[in-house]
Amino acid sequence: MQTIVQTVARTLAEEMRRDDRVVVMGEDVGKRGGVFLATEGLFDQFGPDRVMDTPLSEAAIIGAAVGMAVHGLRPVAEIQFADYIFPGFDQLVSQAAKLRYRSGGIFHAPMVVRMPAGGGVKGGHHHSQNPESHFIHTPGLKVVYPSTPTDIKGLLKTAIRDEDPVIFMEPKRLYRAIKEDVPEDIEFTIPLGQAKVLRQGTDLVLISYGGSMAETSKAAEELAKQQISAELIDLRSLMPWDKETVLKSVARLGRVVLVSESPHTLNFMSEVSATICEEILDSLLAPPIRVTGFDTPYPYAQDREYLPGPNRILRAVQKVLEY
Amino acid sequence: MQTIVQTVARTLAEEMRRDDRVVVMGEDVGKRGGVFLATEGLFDQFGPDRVMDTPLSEAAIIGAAVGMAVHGLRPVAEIQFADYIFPGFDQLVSQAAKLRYRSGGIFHAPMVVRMPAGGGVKGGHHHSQNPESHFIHTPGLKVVYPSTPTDIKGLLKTAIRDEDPVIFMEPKRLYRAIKEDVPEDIEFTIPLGQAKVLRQGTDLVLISYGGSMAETSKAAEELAKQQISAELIDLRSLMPWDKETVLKSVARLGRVVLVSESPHTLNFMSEVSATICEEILDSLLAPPIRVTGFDTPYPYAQDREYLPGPNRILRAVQKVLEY
Amino acid sequence: MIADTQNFKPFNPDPIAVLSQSGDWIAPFALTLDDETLKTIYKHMLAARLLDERFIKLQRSGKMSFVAPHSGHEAPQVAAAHAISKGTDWLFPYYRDYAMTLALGQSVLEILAQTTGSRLDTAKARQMPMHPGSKTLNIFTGASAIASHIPPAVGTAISMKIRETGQAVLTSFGDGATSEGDFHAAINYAGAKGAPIVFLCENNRLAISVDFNKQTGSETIAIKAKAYGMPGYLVDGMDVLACYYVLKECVENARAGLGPSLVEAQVMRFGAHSSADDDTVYRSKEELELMRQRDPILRMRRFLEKQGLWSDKAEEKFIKETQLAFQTALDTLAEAEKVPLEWMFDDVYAELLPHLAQQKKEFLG
Amino acid sequence: MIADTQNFKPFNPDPIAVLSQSGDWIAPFALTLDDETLKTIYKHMLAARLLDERFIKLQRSGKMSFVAPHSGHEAPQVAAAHAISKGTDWLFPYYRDYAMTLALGQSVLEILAQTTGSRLDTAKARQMPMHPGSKTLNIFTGASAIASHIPPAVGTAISMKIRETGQAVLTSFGDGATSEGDFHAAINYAGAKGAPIVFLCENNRLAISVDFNKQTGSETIAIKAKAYGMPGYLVDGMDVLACYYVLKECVENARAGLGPSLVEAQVMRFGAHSSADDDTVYRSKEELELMRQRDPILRMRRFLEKQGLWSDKAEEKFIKETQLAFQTALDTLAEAEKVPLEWMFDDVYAELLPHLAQQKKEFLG
Ligand SMILES: Cc1ncc(C[n+]2csc(CCOP(=O)(O)OP(=O)(O)O)c2C)c(N)n1
Ligand SMILES: Cc1ncc(C[n+]2csc(CCOP(=O)(O)OP(=O)(O)O)c2C)c(N)n1
Ligand SMILES: [Mg+2]
Ligand SMILES: [Mg+2]
Repeated sequence: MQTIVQTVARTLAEEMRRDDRVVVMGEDVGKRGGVFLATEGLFDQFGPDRVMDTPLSEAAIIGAAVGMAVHGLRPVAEIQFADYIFPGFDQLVSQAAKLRYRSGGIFHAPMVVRMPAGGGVKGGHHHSQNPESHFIHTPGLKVVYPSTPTDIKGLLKTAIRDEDPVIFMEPKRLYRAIKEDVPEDIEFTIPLGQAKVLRQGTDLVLISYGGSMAETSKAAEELAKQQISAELIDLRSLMPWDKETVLKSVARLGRVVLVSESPHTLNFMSEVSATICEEILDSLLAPPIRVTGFDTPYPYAQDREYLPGPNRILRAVQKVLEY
Repeated sequence: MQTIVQTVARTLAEEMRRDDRVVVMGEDVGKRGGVFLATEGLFDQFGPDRVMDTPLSEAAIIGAAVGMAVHGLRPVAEIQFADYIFPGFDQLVSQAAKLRYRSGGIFHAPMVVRMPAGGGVKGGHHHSQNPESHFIHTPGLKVVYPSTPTDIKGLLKTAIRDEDPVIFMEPKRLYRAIKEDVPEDIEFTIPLGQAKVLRQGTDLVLISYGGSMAETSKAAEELAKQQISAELIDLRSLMPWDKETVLKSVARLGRVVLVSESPHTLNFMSEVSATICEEILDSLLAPPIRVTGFDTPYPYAQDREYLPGPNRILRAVQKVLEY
Repeated sequence: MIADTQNFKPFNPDPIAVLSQSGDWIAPFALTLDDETLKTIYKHMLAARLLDERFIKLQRSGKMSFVAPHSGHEAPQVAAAHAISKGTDWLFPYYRDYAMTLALGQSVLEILAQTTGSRLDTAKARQMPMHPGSKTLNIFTGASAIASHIPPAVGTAISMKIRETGQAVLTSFGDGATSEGDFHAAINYAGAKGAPIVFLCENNRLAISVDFNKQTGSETIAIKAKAYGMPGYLVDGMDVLACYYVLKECVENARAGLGPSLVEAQVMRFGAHSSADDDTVYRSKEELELMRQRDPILRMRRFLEKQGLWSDKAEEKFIKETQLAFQTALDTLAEAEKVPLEWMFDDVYAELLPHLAQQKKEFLG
Repeated sequence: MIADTQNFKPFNPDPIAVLSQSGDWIAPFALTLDDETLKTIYKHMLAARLLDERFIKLQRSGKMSFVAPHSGHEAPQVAAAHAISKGTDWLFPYYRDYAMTLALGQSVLEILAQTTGSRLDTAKARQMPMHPGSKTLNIFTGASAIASHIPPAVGTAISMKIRETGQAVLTSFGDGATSEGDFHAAINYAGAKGAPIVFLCENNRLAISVDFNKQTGSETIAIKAKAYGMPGYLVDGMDVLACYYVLKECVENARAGLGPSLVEAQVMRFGAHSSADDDTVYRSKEELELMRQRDPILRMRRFLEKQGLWSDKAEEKFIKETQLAFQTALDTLAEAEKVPLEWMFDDVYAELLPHLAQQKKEFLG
C-alpha cells in the first residue's frame, strides 16, 4: 500500500536504477527530498550528480533540462508548484515544445516536467492552480494528469521513457489521500492517451481527471445510492487524449457531465465538449455540461468552494438527466 | 483612409494628447517608431519620458507597466511580436491579472499590452503565433483582437481608458492590407464584449475574429456568389465575448462554422463551440465546425497552408449545410 | 542629517557594521539618531519577534494555515521601514517581511486579519497568509511567485522619476530570488533608467533548503550590482543601525536623482523556512545555536542598555503591552463574521463581467 | 600551445587586442598560429562577408524572405569556430552567426538550403532564414526568441560536466540578449555549477534601434561576469586573433574544469538590423563610415600581407572560388523539388499522434 507521493519517489528510484541517463533536478529535490517529499531518498541513493538542487529559477530548470536531454540525459525536472511554471513558460513553449519540429527532427528533448497541481490545500492564488490548458494548447508537449498511485507509476515510467517532453501533473490534494497496492513490476507502464473506465453505467457519463477525480467519484457513488448509474471515466492523459473511449461512452448514453477544476473558460473540458458536439451531435440526449473552477484567480478563503465538488456535480447531473 | 497600423499610431497620439498619464513603452518604440511603425511619430511629439525604449526584456516591460499603472500612469506596452509574450508571461499571469483580486481591489493595473499577432507573413515559428487562448484562460485579463482600422481605433481607446489590464492583439498580416475612413471623433470608442454582425444571412453563421476575418469574409463572399447566404460575425472582443449575439444568430440559423487560426486544441473556438452546445443544443441543425490552425508549431514553408483559408472554410460550410 | 555617513564604500568585501556584538558603537562616524528613535527601532524589532512567535502559535493551533518566520531578519526589515518616508515612498516587500510592515505602521489587527484569512482583511482574504499590502502605507500587495514583485517595483520607481514626484521605492527579497529572471530583468531596467529605487536582499544563504553556493557562483549578492551599473553594499544584517544608515543613504541617493542601489543584508534564518518545512533534514542544531548568539535584537538591546536607554523593566513592560495588543486584535478577529462566499467573484475586474455574473448566480443559487 | 597566453586578465577596462589597426602584432606574447591557420581564419572571414553580401542579394531578389547581416561581426564568430573542437564541442549560436557556422564547417549548400527554405534544408524548412543547426557539427538549432537558447546551452554543459565527457559548449548572443531573464537564469546556473561553457556576447551596442545605454546601466557586458562568479573578458571584436586567443583560453579553461567565462567582443553592425529594418532612422551615415574603417577583415588582411601570406592575387582567386561555390549551391537548390505539404504535420512528436493524423488526413484529403 502506498500513496501517490510515495509512488512518485519509488518510481523515480526504479527508473534511475534502470537507466543511468535519468537525472532528477529542481528546487529542494536534493537533501530536502522535495517540499512534498516526492524525491525523498533519491539524493542518498544516487548522489548530487543525479539528484540536483538547482538555483531558484524555473527558466533555468526547464531550459537546462532541454540542454541535458539534447546531450543524451533523461532529465526529470520538478517544478515546486504548477503555479510556478510561468517564469519558465517560454523555455517550455519556445524551446522544449518546438525543438523537434524546428530542427526537422535532428534534435529532440526527451524530458519530464513534474509538478504538483490543484487546489483544496489552502494555498491561495499560487499553490492551487491547474495550468494544463496552457500546456495542452502548446503543440509539441504531451500532458498527463493521473489520479491514483498505480496510474502515477505506470504513466511516470512511460513519460520518462518517452522521446518527447511530457508534462507530468500530480494531484497534490490527493498526494496522501489515497493508498493502494501498486504493481511491483519495474516494467509496468501505461500508454499515454488511454482513458480508464472506472465504472460502467447506464444513465450518463461522468468524465474527469487529476484531483477532481476524487469529487467526481464521490458524486458517482452518491448517484449509485440514488439508483442512478453513472459511467465514470478518468482521462489520465490529456495530450494525447482518448477521444475514442469518450465518444464511445457518450454516444452510448447520450448524456455527459465534464468535471475539471481549472477556470471555466478554455478549461480542457471545453475541448472535450466541442469535440463531442462536433463528432456525435446526434447521439446527445442533453447538452454536455461542464462543471469547473470559476473564472477567478484561485481564492484563499473559498478554497473548497472554488472546486467543482460533489454537490455542484450532482446538480449538473440532475440537469442533464432532466433535460 | 488609413491602414490598421496607421490607426494604431494615430489613436495612441490622440489618447496621449487627451490624457498625459498615457505613456508608451517597449522595444524600439522610440525613434524607430516600432518595427511595424505602430508608434511612428510619437517619440518626436511626446519625447523620451512618454515614449520609452525599454531593455530587451518582456518581463521588464510587462512588470514595469504594472508598477507604473499602480502608481497612476496608463502604460501602453508593446510586445514586438505576440510570440514574445512568453518571457513576460509570468508578469502577466501572476502580477497584472491577479493584482486587483489579490489586493481586494486596493490596487489595480489599468494598462494595455499591444502585440502584433498571426501568421501569413513568412515569419515561421516565432513571428506568426496567436496566443490568445493563453490570455483568455487567465482570469483578470481582458482580451480584444479587432480586424479593421475603425475597430482598432474604437477598441484601443476603450482599452486605454479601461481600469483593467487589456491585451490588445493586432492582426499583423492585415496591418497594411485594408484602408478605410475612420471616425475622426476623439471620443469614438467601442465597448469591450460587443461582436459585430457584418452581414446578415439566412443559411448559416460564420464567426471569426482578428486576421482570420479576412479569409472568413472572402469565404462569405464566395458563398454569396453561390447563392448561399452566410451571416458573418466578427467577435472583436474575446474576453469578455459577446455570447448573446453569437447565440442569437446560431439559434436562428442552426448552423455555424467557427474560424480561428490558432492551434486547434483549445483554440478559442472550442470555448465558443462548447458554449453553443451547452446553451442552445436543440437549435442546432448541424454540429458546429471549427476551422483552425493545426496542432503544430507554426511552419515556415507552409506559411499560408497552415492558415484556415477560404477553401477550408468552404469545405466546412458544405459539411454543415449538407449535414 | 546623515551627511557624515554619505561615504559608505560600495563593494567593500567586509560587511558594514556600526555596532559590535557586545553593543558598542564602532562606526567611524558619530551616531545621529535621537534616543526616541533608537528605542523605537528596538521596540519594532522586539514587537516583530513577538509577532513571529505568535504567528507560530497561531499556526500550530490551526488559526493560521501557514507561516514563514522572520526571526533573524528583523534588522534590515525594521531599518528599511525607518529609512523610507512613511506614506510617501513605496514598499514592495516579500512574504517574510512582517517586521518591515509592522515597523512602517501596519496595525497588528490589519496584519493578523490577513494572516488569519479574516473578513476584516483589507484584501478580502484572497491570499494565503504572508501577503501584506496597504493602500495608505503604499505597501504593494505581492504575489507568491518569488521575485515577481520586483519588476512592478521598478515600474513604480520609473513613474516617480518621469513624473518627478520626489518619491522612492524600496523592494526586498531573499537570496534565492536573485536567481529568477524577473530579478534581473527588473534591476537591469532600473540601472539603465537610473530609477529611484533601493533593492534590499535579505541574504540568509538559504532558499528553503538550497545552500547559497548552489544558488549562484558569486561570493556575495552585493557584487551583482556591478552587472547593473549601480553601487552594491554589503551590510551586517544582524546590526540594525548599520542597516539603517546604509539604507537611509541609498534612499536619499535615490531621491536625489543618483539612481538605484543594491543592498545585501547578511541575515540568518532562525526558524524553518516555513511551517511546512522541516529544516533538521538539511541543517544541524549546532549551526542554529551559533546563529542565535548573533541575534540582532540582543545586539541592539546591549547597545541601548549601555546608553542607559533600556532595562529589564522596560523590556517586561513592552512585552506585556505588545502581547496585550495582539490579544485585543485577536479578540476583534474572533468576533468578525465569516468571509462572505460571494467575495469569490468580485474584483476579478473593475466590473462584474457577464460570464462571472452567470457563474456567481449559478453558484449562489 | 597557447601556454604563454594563459594570463589574460579578466575585467580589464581596455579591450584586449593583439593586432593594431594597421595589422601589426602588438601582443605581449608571441604569435603561435601557423601560416595555414592564419590564412584559413582570414579566408573564413572573407567567405563569410561574401556570404552576407549574397544573402542580401538573395533577399532583395525574393529568394530569401529575411536576412540579419553579420558584416562587422566576423571576427568573434570565426574565432569562436576555431577556438572550439569541431564535432566534439557544442555550439549554441544566434541568428547573426553565419560566419561562425561557416567557419566551423557548415557547407554553403546546407546554409543556403536553410536560408532559402528549401526541400534540402536538413531542418525541413520549418523555420524562417537565420536559424542554423547541424547534428554532425553539434550546432544546436535555436529558436527566434532572443536568449532562449542560453538555458539549453547551460544544460548541455552541465551534462558534459556530470558525465565527464571532456567537452565544452560555446554560446553566443547579442548585447540586447543580456537583458532577458533567460540570459541571467542560465549564466547564473552555469556559474553555480562551474559548467564547461563559454558565453560570447557580440556587443554591437544596438538591439535593433535601442542603444546600449538604454539596454543596461553597466559600462560593459564583461563586468556582468562578476555577478556570476566567473571571469569576464573585454575583447576588441574587430581583431580576430585577439578574439581567437581569448576564446581559446576560455574553452580550454572550461575543458580543464576551471568553469565558465563570459567574453564580450566589441563589434560593429555594419548593416541594418535586418532586411526588415531601416537603420537610417536612428543612426547617421557618418557613424557608419567611421565603423567601416575598422573592418576586421581589412585589419587581418594587412597583418597577413605584412607576413607575406596574402596578396591581391590570392584575394581575387579566393573570391572567385567562393562565388563559384555559392553559385553551385544555388544551382543545386534551384533544382530541388518543392517542400512537401505533408511535412507540416511531421516531427511535432516522435510519432504522429491521432489528432494530428486526423488533421493531416482532412487537410491532404
Ligand atoms: C517562482 C517561484 N518558485 C518557487 C517558489 C517556492 N518557494 C517559496 S519560498 C522559496 C525559497 C525562497 O528563498 P529566498 O528567496 O532566499 O528567500 P527566503 O525564504 O530565504 O527568505 C521557494 C523556492 C515560489 N514561491 N515562487
Ligand atoms: C524574446 C524576444 N523579444 C524580441 C525579439 C525581437 N528582436 C529580434 S532581434 C532583436 C534585437 C536583438 O539585439 P541583440 O541581442 O543586441 O543582437 P544583435 O541583433 O544586435 O546582434 C529583437 C528585439 C525576439 N526575437 N525575441
Ligand atoms: Mg534565503
Ligand atoms: Mg546588439
